[in-house]
Amino acid sequence: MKKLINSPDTLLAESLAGFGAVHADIVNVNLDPMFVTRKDAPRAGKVALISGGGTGHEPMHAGFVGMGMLDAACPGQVFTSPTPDQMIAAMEAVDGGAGILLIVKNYAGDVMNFEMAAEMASGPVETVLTNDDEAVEESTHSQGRRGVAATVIVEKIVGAAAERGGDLASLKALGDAVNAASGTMGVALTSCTVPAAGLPTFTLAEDEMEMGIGIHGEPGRRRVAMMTASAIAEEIVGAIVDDVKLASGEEVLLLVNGMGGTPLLELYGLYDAAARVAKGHGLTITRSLVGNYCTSLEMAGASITLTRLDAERTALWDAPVRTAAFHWG
Amino acid sequence: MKKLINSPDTLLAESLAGFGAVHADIVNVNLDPMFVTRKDAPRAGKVALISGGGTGHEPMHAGFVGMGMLDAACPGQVFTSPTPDQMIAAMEAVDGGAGILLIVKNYAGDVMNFEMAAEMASGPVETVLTNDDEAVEESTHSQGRRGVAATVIVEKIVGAAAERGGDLASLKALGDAVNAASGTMGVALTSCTVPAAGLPTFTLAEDEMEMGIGIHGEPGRRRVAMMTASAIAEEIVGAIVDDVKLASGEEVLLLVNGMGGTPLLELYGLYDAAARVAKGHGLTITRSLVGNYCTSLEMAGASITLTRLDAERTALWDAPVRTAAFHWG
Amino acid sequence: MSTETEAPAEAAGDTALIAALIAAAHDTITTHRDELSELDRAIGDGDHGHNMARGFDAVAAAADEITALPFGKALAKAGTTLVMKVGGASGPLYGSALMAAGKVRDEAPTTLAEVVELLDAAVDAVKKRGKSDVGAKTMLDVLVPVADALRAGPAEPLGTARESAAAALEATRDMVATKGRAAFLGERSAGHLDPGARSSTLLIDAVSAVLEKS
Amino acid sequence: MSTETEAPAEAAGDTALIAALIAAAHDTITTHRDELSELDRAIGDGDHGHNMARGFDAVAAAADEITALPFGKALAKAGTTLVMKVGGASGPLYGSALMAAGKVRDEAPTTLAEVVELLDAAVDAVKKRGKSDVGAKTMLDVLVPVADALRAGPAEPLGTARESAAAALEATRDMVATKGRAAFLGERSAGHLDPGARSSTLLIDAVSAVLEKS
Ligand SMILES: Nc1ncnc2c1ncn2[C@@H]1O[C@H](COP(=O)(O)OP(=O)(O)O)[C@@H](O)[C@H]1O
Ligand SMILES: Nc1ncnc2c1ncn2[C@@H]1O[C@H](COP(=O)(O)OP(=O)(O)O)[C@@H](O)[C@H]1O
Ligand SMILES: [Mg+2]
Ligand SMILES: [Mg+2]
Ligand SMILES: [Mg+2]
Ligand SMILES: [Mg+2]
Repeated sequence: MKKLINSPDTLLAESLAGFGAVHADIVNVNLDPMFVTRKDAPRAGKVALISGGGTGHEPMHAGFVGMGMLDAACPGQVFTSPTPDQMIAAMEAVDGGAGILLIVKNYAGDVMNFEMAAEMASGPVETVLTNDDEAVEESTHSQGRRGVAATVIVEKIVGAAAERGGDLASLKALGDAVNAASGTMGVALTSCTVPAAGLPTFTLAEDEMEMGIGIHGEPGRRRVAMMTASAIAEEIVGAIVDDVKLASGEEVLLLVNGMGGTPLLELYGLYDAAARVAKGHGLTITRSLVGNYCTSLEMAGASITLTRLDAERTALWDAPVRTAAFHWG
Repeated sequence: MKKLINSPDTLLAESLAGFGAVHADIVNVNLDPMFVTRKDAPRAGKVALISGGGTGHEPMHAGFVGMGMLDAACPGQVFTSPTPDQMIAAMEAVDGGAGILLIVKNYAGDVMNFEMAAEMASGPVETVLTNDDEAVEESTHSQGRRGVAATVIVEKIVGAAAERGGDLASLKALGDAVNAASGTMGVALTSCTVPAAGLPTFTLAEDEMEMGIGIHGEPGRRRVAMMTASAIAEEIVGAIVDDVKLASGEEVLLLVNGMGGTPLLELYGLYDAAARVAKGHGLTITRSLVGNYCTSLEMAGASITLTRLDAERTALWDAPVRTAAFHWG
Repeated sequence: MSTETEAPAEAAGDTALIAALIAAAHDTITTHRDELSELDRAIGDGDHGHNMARGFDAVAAAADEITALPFGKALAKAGTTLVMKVGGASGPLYGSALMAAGKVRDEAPTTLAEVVELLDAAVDAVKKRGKSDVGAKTMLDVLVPVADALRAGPAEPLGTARESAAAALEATRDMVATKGRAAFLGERSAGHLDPGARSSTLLIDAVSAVLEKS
Repeated sequence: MSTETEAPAEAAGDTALIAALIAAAHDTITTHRDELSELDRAIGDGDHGHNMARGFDAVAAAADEITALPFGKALAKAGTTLVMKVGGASGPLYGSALMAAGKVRDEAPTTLAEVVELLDAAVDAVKKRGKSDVGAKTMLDVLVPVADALRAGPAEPLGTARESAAAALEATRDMVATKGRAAFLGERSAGHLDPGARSSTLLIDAVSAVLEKS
């Protein structure tokens, strides 16, 4: 394992300290327990949005803390859910008296840890579970689908609605709706290496890729021979269109998200391919995003997300945001 | 070679088309010859800033085209200088009648191609050559130092000055001064693979890194055993402080730039280490930037840049910018 | 420990017992840390050993505080410590298990029936927290069979606990996971031991060894 | 071609000559594309063969237009085409060389002295454009020795060109580069042939072969 680090044990605290120093105009960083809050928290009368999850998906979630998006983020160890003490401390730091909305990716660890924190909280708490990963079969008796890159879109849209003064119930409903209107699937060309483990999570041959990869290196639908960008786009966009039931004529947001080790050059090329396929399905791409937003350490690969838009969601997507990773409007 | 592409031959055009579609609010993309201009070009009475260079350093340079930074960028083939026809077409598209400033990284190919274009141009043209790479010995009879990540800083600061109405001579002087006030050095943990070549440019053993790497995979100062983030920061910051003659008490911009394949998690950790070392030299870090800005395809590694700031440069750094990669103010 | 009713352990006795249990659990998790993560790498995300070690390091670090408590409160406190330190799925699961077991009574169990009572409370908490049950290829596939084996009142409860745990662990190999990260693999999760089942087996062995000596 | 003065080639003759030169140059660059990039991978950025091939593909594609021109204008047009298509360092260098040689006179050279004149003009242009000279481990370390060898008026100019080019190429192996990307390697550039020197050798061989047949 080669990484630009001092040691796996100190990496998180050092990285978070660096993040706090670079973005001191936007966030406050607390190191024990670890959580990141927007500079001007708490905002009286505003529902506080809190997300979190294992580290290794940067800029998600700390990079999305700030005006118009999250009030706080709780980073866990690499690929490991944060713990309730972090969440409780974050809740106390950002609670504006209007309730707390947790945005949680659907992994057993994250779900249970946030659940315990919510049980311990004093005020009203609601949770939006994201589960946009098309690679996993949805089924009632199982864990269900994973939350992946659409989490970013949920956080942006719900964050904008919270900034506008939406109440807890409506924000929860909006988050659930955006999640349901989204689908994602990813491919990996290489594995990532968890620093504490020191070894690649899996191995792929020089001509293989994993179709339907998870953002922690969980295996996907199947291992296949390398495909072209166009063939990948065709399979993924097709799967999402089917599952989310996107009909010809609908407006969508198209996100091509890098897993961390794939250069922008390729991501924009994959976007070009995905846009072509989406248009072939009759979709109108009215909003786009390309870059590394929901990553898997240094994994080479990418995911494609489609979210059904309407006028409200589009306006919320466009609404001003000031975070380390998103800055517009 | 595994890449998310259709073919090395179509990659550039597809990627640029994707870039143009995603950022249609900011840029126009021309595919034959290839160049990118800001949406509202030409700006009458404004000096036009044009940069360019081989593809593979994304978001540099096309990601820096827009209000407050570049008027145009000319992407060459991967790691290959663009050609004069692209530059001439770009000049014609953005010429506002106040002259053209070329910002060129010091590589033989880039220098000569931009030189030929400048010779063919009708109006006044000046050139700022960036050569911030501390890894290369400076010497009059040789090629001289490479232009690397400080190019981004030069483009931002000179771009802001151009937006404010600076004239050609003063912009050229400013660019030269910022370049001279900057030093950079990088490390590579893995090689990159040029798509057309299909093979890694070099190989490093599981415990080796290259200290002083160039942004095309050119070898650096020496090949060494893996170092910790702190030891890397110590060597690089020390080399820059010596060469740029940064004195205790001076204000600097600290840029930790990823080479493409290193996650933000590590880059922020390296920033923390570099900031510590810089402070140890008595420097005051008044501006910071961390991320992938001047990359080398999917290479794992990073560079550290220090630029001496003064009130004017700081104000120009903070000035509004609206490009695909930079958006603030 | 015998299968017969004994006098309740005294406070001092509890302290020693709790200290021994903490030390034994901490020791086995630390020793098998890499093995647990290795198992998790095959069907999960490779961190189970590190998660558990982080949690039991914290429990061991708080041993002075925990051993000063009555047995039930000590269990609960150890559970809270795990919850606050482990992260991942195993933290809330083992944490909720201990917290629930700690609520059953303040005194240490003195009969096999009381031990089973604690185990049942722990199992129920895991099921509730994990929204799962046996057959999903999780720690429940060790904890439930062990509780059941002890419920039958075997002559050699410690040996029975160890043997049923070992057999139950081995049985997770052929299961297809439907809960936790391994569920994302579907059929491909078969052929590997479940890491949480393995850590449960280790903890049962460690507890058995302590009780054998006490 | 002989070393003696001949009647100037007619327009039709020029067309055939130019066409043959284009075909031969295009052919050798295409054939050796990967070898050139391989050499460049060792001490540069691995694209020299691809750069040159892109350029000569364009020259070949424009052959109809180029062959219709007088010899000098044809050289210049081929040079412009290289400049506009190659990119990298070799584009402006080879391009400027051909553009300068094309300016010497409109007619094809008919004596060895006239050939040397063209070569000198080309060499001067490379030196000026590259701000370099012999000894920097570049194409100049082939072009200059070849021009010098021909200037001496050898009995077998084509053989001499080929032999001096081959020897000069080999001599670049031990040189330490001070220009171009290879300069960034310093001492480590020694031990490898210069890719631009190799492409110059290939082009000289190709031109010699055409002239041999004409
Ligand atoms: N829903 C659940 N119910 C019961 N046990 C579970 C559940 N989800 C996961 N587990 C157990 O947790 C173990 C994984 O723990 P760990 O690796 O520490 O957490 P994570 O999966 O979050 O990385 C699994 O091997 C399994 O035994
Ligand atoms: N300043 C220079 N003067 C003369 N020749 C040069 C100079 N710089 C580079 N070259 C030649 O160009 C060759 C490299 O060309 P190429 O690989 O196509 O361009 P790049 O270096 O831009 O990738 C070198 O091998 C060398 O022969
Ligand atoms: Mg985990
Ligand atoms: Mg090149
Ligand atoms: Mg795990
Ligand atoms: Mg080259």
